[in-house]
Amino acid sequence: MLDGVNDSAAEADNDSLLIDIEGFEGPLDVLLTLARQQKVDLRHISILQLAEQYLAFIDSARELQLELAADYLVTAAWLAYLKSRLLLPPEESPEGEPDADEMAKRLAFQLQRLEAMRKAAARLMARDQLGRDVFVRGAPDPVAVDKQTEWRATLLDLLQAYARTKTRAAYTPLHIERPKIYAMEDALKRLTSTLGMAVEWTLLQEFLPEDWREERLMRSALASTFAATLELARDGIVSLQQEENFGPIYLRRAEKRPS
Amino acid sequence: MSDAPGDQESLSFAPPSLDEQERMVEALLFSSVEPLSADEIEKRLPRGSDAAEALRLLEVRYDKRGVTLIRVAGKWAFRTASDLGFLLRSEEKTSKKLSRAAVETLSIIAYHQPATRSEIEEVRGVAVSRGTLDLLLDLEWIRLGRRRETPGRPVTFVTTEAFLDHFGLESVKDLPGLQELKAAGLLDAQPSGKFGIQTLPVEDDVDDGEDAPDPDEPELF
Amino acid sequence: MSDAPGDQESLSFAPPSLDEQERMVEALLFSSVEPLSADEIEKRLPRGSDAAEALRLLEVRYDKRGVTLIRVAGKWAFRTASDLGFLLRSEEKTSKKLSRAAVETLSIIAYHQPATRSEIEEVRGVAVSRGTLDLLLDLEWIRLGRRRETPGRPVTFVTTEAFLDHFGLESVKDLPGLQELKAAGLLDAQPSGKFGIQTLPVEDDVDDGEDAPDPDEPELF
Repeated sequence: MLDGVNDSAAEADNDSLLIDIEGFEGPLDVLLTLARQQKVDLRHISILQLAEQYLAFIDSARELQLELAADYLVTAAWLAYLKSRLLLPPEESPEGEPDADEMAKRLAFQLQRLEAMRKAAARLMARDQLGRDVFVRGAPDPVAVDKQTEWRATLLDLLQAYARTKTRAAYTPLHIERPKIYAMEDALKRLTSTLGMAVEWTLLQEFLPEDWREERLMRSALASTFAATLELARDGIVSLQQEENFGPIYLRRAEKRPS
Repeated sequence: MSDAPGDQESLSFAPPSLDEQERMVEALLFSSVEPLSADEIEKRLPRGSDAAEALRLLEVRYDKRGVTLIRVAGKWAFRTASDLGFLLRSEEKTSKKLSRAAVETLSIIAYHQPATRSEIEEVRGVAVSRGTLDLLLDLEWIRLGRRRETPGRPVTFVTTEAFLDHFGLESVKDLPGLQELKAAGLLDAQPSGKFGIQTLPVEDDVDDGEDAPDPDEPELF
Repeated sequence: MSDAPGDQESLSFAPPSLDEQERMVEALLFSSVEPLSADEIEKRLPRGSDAAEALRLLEVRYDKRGVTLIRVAGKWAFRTASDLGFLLRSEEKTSKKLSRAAVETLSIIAYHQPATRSEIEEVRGVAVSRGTLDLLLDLEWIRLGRRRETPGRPVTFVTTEAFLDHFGLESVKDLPGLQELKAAGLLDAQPSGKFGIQTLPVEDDVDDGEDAPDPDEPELF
């Protein structure tokens, strides 16, 4: 069950491996299958031969124009390098590069470890399993009367819940709240209708609507009202007066109406 | 199991010994969800077995034991001896799944602790009902932490030892971060990168922002 | 039940006979689906009882029966004899078969625990597929362990009591072949695989919609 490729496939030639490439779980899996073809204990595996086997495998896969995942190609490049280094006499190995024997040993270790874990997994799954070979009491006794609610939640529930809230937050559309604006049209309308009372000089702020005098809203109302007075002044409907820069602004109804 | 008599083999072999039949009936009744009739039992036994006789032996064997073999409505079942019922009192618990709101609230407290109620609401995007927090407090999975020294001095919530116990965690620092949740396939949709988490209030001391991750923070996102 | 010694009475009376204690333990374990520790059992027995001794008697009594007393995860439970599994199998829905990846991932966690995600990937030579850890967490066979105190503080995984119960193991020390693997150095933590096959981070097929790879994503586990 654990072997994606059964023994007969492993004993067959490289072409049969290609047919099964879908069944492999990555380059290490391919290497382990190839290593088994050497029919020696994994501790005595020839890494040089293994590198050649793998490169041949990749070559024929290319010939068949099979699409190979990137990690298969990365491993091929790495093994080609390893092969060249293994063929080089040790004294000629360039300074500062990892020792080829070390690399080969490391790979052999990885293969042994993977094989060992697969065997261990097979032994684990072959144990008597609860609900398959061994059973619990089907109907635990209904004797008790104490009713106690036990709230159930697993760690997975907890993690999923958190992930869900975070994801939901991430997807919440961003609403930029438009600040409330007092339109100049509204200011014009209001000024025109209340201007009749402004016979005397009147502070501009007096013309602001009641519900716009709150700190947060006043800036907008003031700006619009001021702009509206400029508009009316241009038309000669109001007169404006300000005694100094940034001083209070007064307005009153214009005495002369334009003809 | 490999040497167990299959149906076909048992046709040509003698039935198992009565002793073996008794073992089989014992196992069948133990694991059965419902009481079983002698007929039902016999159908499950290898051919040629005598369920009635095996049941008789089993009844004698369990006579006066802590568990006894009884007949209910013509069927057989193991039941705790009636004089020992008092032992099982506390065993009976009805188990209910925690509501979605409660699990979410709990998870937010776990990740952001200490967390105020309004912070929880900020993350969930909905109001947290009093009952949800009460339930979690009642379960002793959360408790009150220090008050937050911000206007209003809101109470905060933190998780408890019982919480760690229940969820099999060594510490809250071992909770996976958002990226880890995602890598484990627990996060179904992809949050929109870095902007996904900025829904927390800026003054929230837990949300350090991603540019300066604190290595001791439980969150890695 | 009517003549059962209540808690209060038992304070002033001698503990029940060992025979009676054995009956009580029998009743307790029969009625519980979860394994119980000797301590848990003793707490439920009248004062002065000796759960360990009663368990020993019970173990002998059920030796080779159709139902046997076994130890899992350091606790005690009645389970059907494993040689009778063939009779009972239809009783339960057959559990879904685990994928090869899930089985291998579980084993690596079991034998190497605590294990980080990248350690699992290092052994298997491929990325842990989305949902595999999810599935194992869901079965409650693994849980989160302490974070590894190495750069990135990766989350670790360990096996649970439910795992031990499922595979009938008294402790993780009883995993098959553990000693041989240890002796062969195959469970040693080797320096990271800079000389060996590297695991490429595999693009999650679910994340197709993403234009740019998330820089935070790889290798947080």
